[in-house]
Amino acid sequence: MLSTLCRRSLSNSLPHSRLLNLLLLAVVLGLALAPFITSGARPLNTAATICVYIVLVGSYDLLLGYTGIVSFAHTMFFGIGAYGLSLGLSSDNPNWAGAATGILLAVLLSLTLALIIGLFALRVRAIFYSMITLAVASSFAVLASQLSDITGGEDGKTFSVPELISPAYELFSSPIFGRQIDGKVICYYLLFFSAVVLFLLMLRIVNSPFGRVLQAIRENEFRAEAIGYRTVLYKIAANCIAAVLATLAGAMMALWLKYVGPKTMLSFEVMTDILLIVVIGGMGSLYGSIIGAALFLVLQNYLKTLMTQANESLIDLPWLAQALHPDRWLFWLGILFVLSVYFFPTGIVGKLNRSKTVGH
Amino acid sequence: MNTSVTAEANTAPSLALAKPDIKPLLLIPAIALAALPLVGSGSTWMTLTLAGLAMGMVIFIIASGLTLIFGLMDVMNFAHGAFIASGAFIASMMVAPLLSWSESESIGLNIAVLAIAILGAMLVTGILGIIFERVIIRPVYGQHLKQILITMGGMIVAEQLITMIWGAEQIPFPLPQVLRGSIVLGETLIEKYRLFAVVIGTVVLLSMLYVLNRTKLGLLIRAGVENPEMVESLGYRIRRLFIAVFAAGSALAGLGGVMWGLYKETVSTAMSGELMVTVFIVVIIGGMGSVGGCFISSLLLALVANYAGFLMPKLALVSHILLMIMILVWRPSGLYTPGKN
Amino acid sequence: MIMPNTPHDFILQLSGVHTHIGEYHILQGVDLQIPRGELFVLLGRNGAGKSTCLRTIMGLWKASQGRIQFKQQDIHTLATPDIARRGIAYVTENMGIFSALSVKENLSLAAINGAIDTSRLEWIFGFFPALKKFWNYPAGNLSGGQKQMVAIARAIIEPRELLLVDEPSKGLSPAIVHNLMDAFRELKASQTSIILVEQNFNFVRELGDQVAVMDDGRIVHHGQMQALAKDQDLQTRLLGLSMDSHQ
Amino acid sequence: QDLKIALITGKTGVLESYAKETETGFMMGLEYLTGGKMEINGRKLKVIIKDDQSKPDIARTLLAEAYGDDKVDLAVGTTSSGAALAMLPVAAEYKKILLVEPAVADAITGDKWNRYIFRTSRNSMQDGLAAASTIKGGGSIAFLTQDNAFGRDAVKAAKESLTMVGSKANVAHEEYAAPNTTDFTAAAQRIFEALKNKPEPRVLQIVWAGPNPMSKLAEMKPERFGIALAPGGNILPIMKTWKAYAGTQGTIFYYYDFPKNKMNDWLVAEHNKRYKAPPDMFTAGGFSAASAVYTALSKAKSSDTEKLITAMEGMEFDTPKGKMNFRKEDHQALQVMYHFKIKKEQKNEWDLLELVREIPVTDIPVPVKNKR
Amino acid sequence: MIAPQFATAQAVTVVENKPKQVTLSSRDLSIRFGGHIAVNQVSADFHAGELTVIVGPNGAGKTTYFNLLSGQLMASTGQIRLGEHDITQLGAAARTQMGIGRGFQLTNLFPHLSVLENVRLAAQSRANKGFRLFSIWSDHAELIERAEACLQQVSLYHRRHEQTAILSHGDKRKLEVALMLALEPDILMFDEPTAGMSVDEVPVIINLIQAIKQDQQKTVLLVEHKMDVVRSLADRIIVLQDGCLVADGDPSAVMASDAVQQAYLGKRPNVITTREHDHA
Ligand SMILES: Nc1ncnc2c1ncn2[C@@H]1O[C@H](COP(=O)(O)OP(=O)(O)OP(=O)(O)O)[C@@H](O)[C@H]1O
Ligand SMILES: Nc1ncnc2c1ncn2[C@@H]1O[C@H](COP(=O)(O)OP(=O)(O)OP(=O)(O)O)[C@@H](O)[C@H]1O
Ligand SMILES: [Mg+2]
Ligand SMILES: [Mg+2]
Repeated sequence: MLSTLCRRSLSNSLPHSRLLNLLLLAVVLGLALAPFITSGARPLNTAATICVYIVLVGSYDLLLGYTGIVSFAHTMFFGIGAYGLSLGLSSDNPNWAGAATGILLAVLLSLTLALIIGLFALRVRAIFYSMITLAVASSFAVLASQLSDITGGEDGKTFSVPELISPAYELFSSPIFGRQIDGKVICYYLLFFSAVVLFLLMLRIVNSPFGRVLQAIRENEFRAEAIGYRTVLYKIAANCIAAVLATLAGAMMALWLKYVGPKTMLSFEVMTDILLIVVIGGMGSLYGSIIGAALFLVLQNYLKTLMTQANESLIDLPWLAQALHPDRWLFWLGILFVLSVYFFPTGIVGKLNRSKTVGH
Repeated sequence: MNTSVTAEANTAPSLALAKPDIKPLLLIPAIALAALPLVGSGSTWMTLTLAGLAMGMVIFIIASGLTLIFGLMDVMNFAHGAFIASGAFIASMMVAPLLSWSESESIGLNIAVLAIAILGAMLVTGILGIIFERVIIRPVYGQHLKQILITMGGMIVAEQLITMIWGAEQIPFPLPQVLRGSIVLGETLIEKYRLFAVVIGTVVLLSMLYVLNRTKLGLLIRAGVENPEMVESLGYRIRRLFIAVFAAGSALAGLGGVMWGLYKETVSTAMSGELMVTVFIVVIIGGMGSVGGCFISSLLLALVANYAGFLMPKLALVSHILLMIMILVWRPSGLYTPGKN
Repeated sequence: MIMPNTPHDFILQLSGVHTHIGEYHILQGVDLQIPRGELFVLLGRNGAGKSTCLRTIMGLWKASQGRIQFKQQDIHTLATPDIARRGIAYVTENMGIFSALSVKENLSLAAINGAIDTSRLEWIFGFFPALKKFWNYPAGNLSGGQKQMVAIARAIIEPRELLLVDEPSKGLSPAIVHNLMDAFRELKASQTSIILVEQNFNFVRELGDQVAVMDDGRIVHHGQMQALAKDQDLQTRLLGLSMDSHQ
Repeated sequence: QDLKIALITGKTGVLESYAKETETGFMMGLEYLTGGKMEINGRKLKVIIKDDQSKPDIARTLLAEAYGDDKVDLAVGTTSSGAALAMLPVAAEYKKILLVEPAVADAITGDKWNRYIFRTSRNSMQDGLAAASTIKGGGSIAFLTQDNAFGRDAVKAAKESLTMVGSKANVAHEEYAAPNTTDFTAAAQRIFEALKNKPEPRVLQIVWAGPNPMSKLAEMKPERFGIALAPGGNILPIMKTWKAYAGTQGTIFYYYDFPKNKMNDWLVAEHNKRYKAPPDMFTAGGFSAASAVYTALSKAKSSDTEKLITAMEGMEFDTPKGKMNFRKEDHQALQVMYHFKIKKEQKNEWDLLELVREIPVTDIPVPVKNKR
Repeated sequence: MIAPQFATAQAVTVVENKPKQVTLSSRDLSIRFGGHIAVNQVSADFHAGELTVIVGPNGAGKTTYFNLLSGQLMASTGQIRLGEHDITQLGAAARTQMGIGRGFQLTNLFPHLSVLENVRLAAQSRANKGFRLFSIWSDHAELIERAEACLQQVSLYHRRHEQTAILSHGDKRKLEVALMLALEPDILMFDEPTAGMSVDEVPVIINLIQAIKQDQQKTVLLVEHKMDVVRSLADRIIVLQDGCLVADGDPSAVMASDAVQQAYLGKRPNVITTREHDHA
């Protein structure tokens, strides 16, 4: 009974590899219990970011891995969600109604933009589509920094959140399992459960008949059209779905950070991070976004600490020490990335899940 | 709505029957003339136009390597920027001990410095290109998605390596004495450096056109991208050709780096990212890998940026992007499609 | 099987060739001797391994075991371009057209020793007039049959000692098939050896000197064409159908 | 128990080179002040260095981590103004001191300020006032800046400064160019057209974050129209390329050769010895921050936040630029600035500027703008 | 049926005996690629329960004509009707959904999906379930069964779980046919279905087409160069040459016409005919 329910909520698509399942279980349990098995600001922050990125990267994979569309406008939608929420909350008395309105308007804006870009651009060659989205996204970033009265310009802006999830709020007077249940923890669980719901939704979409059509389009768009699928409609639909999900991820991120700004939400670096995660995790498999996001963000947050130690112990070998200098963490990430495109073209999930995966 | 994408592609007029297409070329004088009444003052217009055309040449030099690689091998090399930066760093390193030559009044010494900078940078970036092709690009020929991804990875690594080697500080890269200053004719002014850029740009353009149109090389590489196995079955060592093209493209990036570094008179790691969007836009609106298209679009872009900057600075924020969208609406696959001219 | 030829008359010899593609074991010990100046026919059902065999000779798949000799010299260790330059031309089953290039450019790439020889070109135009008509046309826009013509023309634009031809007649109209047969006759007359994979019985019966039949990655029959053409039982056993029941 | 200080800078990313200078300066400052012992009041001093990659969200997280997980006594940072602004509420949340260095945005000690914020770096207004004090007479001024919040604020501050110092100069033109502009021909032509018939002296003041377009403008020969350039100071590697424009004047907040005091002498000598180059602007900034921290901790004799605030409000401390003091109202360190001229005869590769005048604090009457 | 006015004298005039329901028709259909007119003013009606073979030299415009009918290309001029509807402006997908199915001359499949998934996608399109976003694909067992049945018909069932990319050429051709079957179209257009298929498989496909032909609701169009296949299947033959329709009518009459004999079968009619008769 329970296992059927479980299977169905995972849309019958549990990976075939035992190791992979264990890994996934570990990550999900880790995230579910993060406030209680860790202490301090950084681990919780890492966990929250992982939750957001699972949604963000998953929605991007819908485009990249499943439909074969390379878009650089994903951060734009992410940003719209974040700014939407921040505007909704930027009154003196931030409340949930404001947040909901902000998110709703952001979703509507994203949908409209996705539709327009899709109608205009999805009919051209793939590489052009990428470039056009790149251009649109960078114009949007310019716009955001020009409208500094509402967006805070280059510097971005901080805002406060409803009482329930603000750090000062405490649910119980004493700590539970060694952790004070404050607004931060409540906010974390809000993100965690949103991520779970959105992830299951995406899983269902990619395993639906619709999801299979997207794969067909990725494989051979011309042929998909010839067997009766109006590929433009499907691509636009995929684009819109991905945009909405990215918007929601943006709202989640802003809610957690209580800050919005172009560097955090709109920059090309965020886009690179998304790409890195999709590829390392495994394109065309949503589970890849879980593994990828967890691995990448843990590395991003802790690689430097590791490197500091390595660097100090290698002080006698100046050149190697230089390469292992914590400031060069991006170098190692880049190498990891190249190697993973090289050796795990299907990402970690693809590698572990060699037999029939979602993609095939 | 109903026309399928492929059908549109297929109904494009027959390539064999196309006449030389000069409309894009005419766009340049058209835009310049249209700007004249708006700008008003003749000398200002002249200064803007000359500066724009020359800056277009610089952009062309920087973009030419990318076009070459993209057009012939269908590889979108996101790491091109890193080659540009390395070219500039290498050149600045080579000329650093020759500061007195470049400051000297002797034109001969000045030219020697320039030659050393350019040739040195091109040589080293060419070699780097070969390495890059071997370890990064080779496994992913013909796979667009992976190319985008792996070259982005390559870009990150290369940029970090540059920072590791040269540090994050800006390094001065002074212009040799001959190229300093400007020539003033009445109220019109043109920087000497820009004249130099025009000369180098023309050399690059002509030699690329020659190699691609007068030799089998261009054909072979395009064939090799579509079907490397067939080209090998015909008896060509396509891998070596790919390497050669990649090396040439990277060397051109190195040259672009020198030109850009000389223009800015400083060299920094930021250089690699600075122009990339511009260069991508140039390559896109020029038409995939068409050298002529790339040339025209570089000039257009720089001219439009100058006019927009003068007439309406706000517009200059997005002038590149507007230009791109307008051109793609006019010609959805860019100004020229390769093979067409 | 007793072969009348001495080893020196063989232009190509395969002995115990195995080919693996990834985890699949496709060729499972192929032995073939191709006599010089003859047209050798390779038959077999879909998926028997005929194309794999040609690709292995060309070095496009690497033989995992066994030996391939061209003019008494090992070529299985060489890279494809070197194999080609020893004098082997190849027509692939999917034609391998360079679609962005014109017909002319397709052919001029095939002329690796320099410019196209005009008299030979006229000779080819005689068989495939369409090529002349569409000389400057992008090859990707040609019809299926016309592409097939380009693929064949590319292989014969310069003289080669050995041609590997994978199903050349598919998609060609009957008239052109006849021209193609003439072309092969003339090539044979000029001492060109040919390995032909073909499903068109008419074609192979007229032209074939020797024949081998493949099944499941192995050679299951090897002999004279005439003998096979006469033996209906053997045909049915090897190919599932007799040549005469289906023309 | 150890004293813990977090130093947050943008060590990787676009501002990498600035951040490195800050870190060097800060560490050298502590070294100098503690006499190499790294102890204050007998307590060992521990500096935890963090890299925010110039990203505001990371800066926030790192600051929270520093206060919450590392339990630092106070934090210093950061390079990017955006990141610094995002950090301010975190200090209030944790009720710990944040000493801002070297971010310049006015809002840090303006409307985004809270009582836990102190700043050793100068703010944009101080830059503006210093520049304005050099053009007190009549004439015409044009501004060239970036078309973003930074640029607009800077011009606003500059114009305000002009009125405040009672300059008679007239603002003839404000040119906002796209932040990523590389070709300044169009901007220059607009400025020339706007300025060329205005009363002399004609000054073009350049306010630009990042590599300064000074040399590009100089190549356009503004002297044809009697226009003088007034660049803001910049880091040494950039000013090195200005050699050809000898005589050009501007203002800067630190140049190693200008201040004459013991602390600066040590800094210049040590820095030259260790890094084969003189200290730069942000090195001095880091040094000043270290001095503020040292002075405050010594004076408060405790690392309790409230005691520190009491000690620091109005506190005077030594820096390589001489004495600074934290104004009580907005915790901004008031400091001198320098009016410079590009040298013609340079003795070595780093001999770039000559001092026209040290602009005293009294000439830089920064208004208090926070809502205290 | 209207005989095209430009049909040459040798062209066979149309023999029309029993009135049949016209399902698909083209009127003055042309397409021009630059200066080249690939299909020139072709008018033809196709009927339910009838199998029309289209023959013609290479480059005559057969595939292009198919592309026009099925919407892969848009006509420069002319009109296409499907039953009551003018479909000239519709795209390929819409036409497929209206019941026009076609196979491609040059194999065109989803290379990295399994053989079964290729066919299943076609069945799913037929069932119009592409926009089901929230159900699980494997819950639609009927589509999988349908796909398996189609694979059985072309004897590819045993390879259903393999990746399409690794199929041999002939097997890909079979899959191409299976894809069309899964679409259950009313109008089936085969473009040289047997090219590259091994001799023992050709009868399988011929029997399959024969069976489809029995269904009086189906209209079948077939491009084929193998004369024995043409002879065994054709109810009617259309000849295209240089884009023009030059003959249309009863198979034996059309085949006997000089135009076909010379332009299509070869310039040495005597040689051909003897061989043709030998094995007839
Ligand atoms: N890339 C590949 N990877 C794995 N198996 C392959 C690959 N290419 C072909 N095969 C398999 O190898 C076997 C032989 O294929 P091959 O193409 O040689 O057959 P063939 O005899 O030429 O058939 P056909 O007459 O259909 O062209 C087939 O079973 C095919 O599925
Ligand atoms: N997209 C296209 N662009 C330009 N010309 C084309 C295009 N498609 C087809 N043609 C031309 O139209 C003509 C007809 O081609 P089509 O493919 O219809 O021939 P076909 O009758 O199917 O021949 P075959 O028997 O060889 O398959 C050919 O000359 C071809 O070159
Ligand atoms: Mg085959
Ligand atoms: Mg055809």
